[in-house]
Amino acid sequence: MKLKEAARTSERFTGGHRLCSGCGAGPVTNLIMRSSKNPAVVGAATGCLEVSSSIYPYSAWKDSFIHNAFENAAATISGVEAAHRSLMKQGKIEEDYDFIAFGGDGGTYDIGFQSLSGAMERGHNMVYVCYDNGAYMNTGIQRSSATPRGANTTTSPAGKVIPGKEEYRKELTDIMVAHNIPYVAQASPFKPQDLMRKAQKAFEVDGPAFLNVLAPCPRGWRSRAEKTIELTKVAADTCVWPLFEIENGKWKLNYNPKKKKAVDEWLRQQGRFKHLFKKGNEHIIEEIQEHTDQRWQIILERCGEV
Amino acid sequence: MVKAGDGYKDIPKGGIILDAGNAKNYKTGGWRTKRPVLDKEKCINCHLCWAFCPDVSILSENGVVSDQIDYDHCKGCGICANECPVNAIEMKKE
Amino acid sequence: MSDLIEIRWHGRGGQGSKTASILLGKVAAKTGKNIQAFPEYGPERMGAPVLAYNRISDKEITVHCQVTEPDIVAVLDPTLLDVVDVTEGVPDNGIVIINTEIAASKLKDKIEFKGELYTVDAYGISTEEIGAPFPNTPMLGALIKTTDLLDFEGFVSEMKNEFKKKFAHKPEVIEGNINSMKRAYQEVKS
Amino acid sequence: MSSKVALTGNEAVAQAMRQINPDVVAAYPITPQTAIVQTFSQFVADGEVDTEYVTVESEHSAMSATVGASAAGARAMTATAANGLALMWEVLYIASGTRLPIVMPVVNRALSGPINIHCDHSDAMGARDSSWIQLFAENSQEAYDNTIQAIRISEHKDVMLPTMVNMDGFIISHAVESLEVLADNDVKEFIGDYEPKTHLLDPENPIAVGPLDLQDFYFEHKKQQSVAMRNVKDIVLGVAKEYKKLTGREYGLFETYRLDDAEIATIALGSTAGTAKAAVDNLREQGIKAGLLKIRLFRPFPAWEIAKVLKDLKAVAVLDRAETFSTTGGPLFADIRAALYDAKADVEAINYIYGLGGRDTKLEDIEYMYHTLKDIVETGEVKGRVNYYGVRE
Repeated sequence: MKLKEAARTSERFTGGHRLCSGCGAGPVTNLIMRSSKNPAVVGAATGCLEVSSSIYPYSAWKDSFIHNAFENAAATISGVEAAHRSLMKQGKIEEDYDFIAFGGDGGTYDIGFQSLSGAMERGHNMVYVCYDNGAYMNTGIQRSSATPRGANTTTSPAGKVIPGKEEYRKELTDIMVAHNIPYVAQASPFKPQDLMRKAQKAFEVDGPAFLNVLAPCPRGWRSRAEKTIELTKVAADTCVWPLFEIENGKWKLNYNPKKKKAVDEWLRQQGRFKHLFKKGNEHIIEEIQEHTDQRWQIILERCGEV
Repeated sequence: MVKAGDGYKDIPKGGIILDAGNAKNYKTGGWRTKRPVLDKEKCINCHLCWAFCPDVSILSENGVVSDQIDYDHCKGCGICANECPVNAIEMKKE
Repeated sequence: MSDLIEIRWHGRGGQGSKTASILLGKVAAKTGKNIQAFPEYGPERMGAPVLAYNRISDKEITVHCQVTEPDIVAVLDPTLLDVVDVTEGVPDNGIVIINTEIAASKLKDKIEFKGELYTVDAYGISTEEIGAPFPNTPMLGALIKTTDLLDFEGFVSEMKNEFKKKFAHKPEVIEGNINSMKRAYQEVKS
Repeated sequence: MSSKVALTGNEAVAQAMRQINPDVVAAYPITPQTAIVQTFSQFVADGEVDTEYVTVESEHSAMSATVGASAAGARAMTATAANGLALMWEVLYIASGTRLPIVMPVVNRALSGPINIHCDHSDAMGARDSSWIQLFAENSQEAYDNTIQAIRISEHKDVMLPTMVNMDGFIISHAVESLEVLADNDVKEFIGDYEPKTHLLDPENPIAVGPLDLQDFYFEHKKQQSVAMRNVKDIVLGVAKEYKKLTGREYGLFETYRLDDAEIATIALGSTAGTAKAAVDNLREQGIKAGLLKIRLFRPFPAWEIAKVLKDLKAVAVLDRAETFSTTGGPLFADIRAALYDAKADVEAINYIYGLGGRDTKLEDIEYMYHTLKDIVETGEVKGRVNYYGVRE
């Protein structure tokens, strides 16, 4: 679908939410919600998006919305979806619905991981969207298991002896693929049509779907607000955040940079990696490059691109 | 609509919000220090600004990007200007 | 006997002492009695000595503590006699029924019990009737005979109903269980 | 038409759930509650209910999914015990704060450290301030009856709060007892249809549930909850009255047993109250004016009504099957003493912490407590205010 056609879809997530200026979660949410063709019930894990979009007595959601707690967005939407199935079966309601849960990386990779895994295994007809900004941004930039190696966060600070986060991020998308659910995709807002197509696909499949979407946080990344979308393109061009999808177990690459860029370019534009460019830390950037190359190679192989 | 200062007997129970989407009534335009201004002459109607706007403030009517930006909600992040492939949007000081 | 009858079942994990207490309770309830049937729960697994209890009364039963002075004791496995004190707390006018081939008269000294002692070869009966040594249903037959708790004909017909539910997927064992009960009813001796 | 059956407490509650026919059950197994959800899942498998049964991966998710289902307009239930209830703790507050009329049987069991699977009330007591209504049952009959009545209580428009239906682990949950169960249709008619005013699945009226509620409105929402809790007593009595018409069985906020002319009494929750009744009978035969107060509605606590029936006694012993570790006694003791203070009642009150981790409490144990009360009345001397009964030195 061309964007000007996409713009004819109805607005489901309104302005007047209180996400930071330049927050990547804004366009991600807006585009995904516009991809739903049914009325929806949206669930959200505690986090930036939830806090900013539903400050009493205001809701930025034109659909029904439920926030329960931090770690249980998937379980909560499981319950809503089960209620819908039961009430439909009994003829008490008639309307088809889409069921969506949004969680940040903290609410998805970490504290909400068990609830997410359970919901996916049980096969609820729901779409789980992780807007991955790589740390606990809502509480003030603490490291999560999605935080990339080297990042300076308030709980993995760059200090005199430890140069920021020492571990590589968890590959949650792969773990979700291992749940053998019908659709899993990794997406990014710099490709809005790809993101919307993936969201539509996720809504259409019968059963659970999982979308992992990169959502820059200018505050946590120490990047400029206007660079939010540009950075997600750099992430794809450096292969730090590749775009791919897995439909019924079959891997497919969605973006192959014409000229693969060095991770340097990704790291340099974000204050959270600033310390890596200090003398003596060169090896960390080299190792990140090596790790990124290996990961990219694996994805290419899985997608049948080599 | 719940109003500031309402008592416990006046508001819906349990914190339920009955007016879905009423955040539209909450103005975040005051957060802005620079405002995007769209030059219709230059605009190629690619809709990238529309897609990327975090505040749903670039409006499209009948498939055409409007130069009437929703300044009630635009926070002035500058993504639209940064991403415009033909530099049709300029960030101007408030 | 007093109005409230308390029973203690001794068995080994897996032998069906809990089932015996529940079946007895359910059938007694059908006759209008107030009942309780409950096992003693612990971490025990297959083979370990276990206990189960019944209370049966014409009046409402409100007590919810364990049974410590049972009027009747049923022992589902003869080897338990060497391991546990099966007569503990049983009053002198109490009844003890043991699954064993040995005659009651020969056991009386061994377990030092002044009340009524009965034995029945529940393993032998069930092996012949069901094809395996399940002592619990024959012991129920023996218990009804020796205690006069319930009318036997009514008991058998209610047991048939319970078995129909319990063995809905294995109806072939119902007949054998009923026969075991009837034989034990005949063969239990003092 | 009701019928007399012999069931375990868990089976009785599972039968009540079958008759309630909830739209959604989301539950997780835990001893000694497991038999409820496994019996119920067989009803689902056999098509005897319309329920969607969500086999969640934890109790936290059980309560979370139940909250989601209830907010979606479904009649939603779950069941748990002990550590499972503790794991739900966070979401308990969300369920009540969101005003969702969830009904949850809780099979009372000791909380861990060290692990113990047997009965005490430490699980339920940990949730006593969560704005859940808490009913306690003496036996299977009451557990069954309370489960059905809880639906009506929770869903009442002046209440809209969740209810825990408590019964003692193993002692009631695993014991077969005689009880009367209602005909399916009578239960269906008694509980009626659940018709929430607002829910997530109304396409004409979408809503937002569980927003960020800050300094300007959170307090008002808590006041609403407090008002609803105050309404509970009347609703409990009203529902009980209707239930009596249907069953002949009488329920109140509590039950008094031979209390009218009593001089001394024990106050208890759950199955121990049954054993205490037998103790009272024995003592009365000895000419001792003993009585019993059995609490059915523990939360909200009917303090005024309780003080009214206790105020003319000479001494009472409060039996707590849970510790607060406050060093001032168990949870029930604190509530009873506060009630007596407000009523300016001149009644000596002592506390027995008993039966923790399933320690058996016999008839003679309770009789001992009455004798201690008798001594207090005779000598005017209280030797121990808070006592651990039956613990080895």
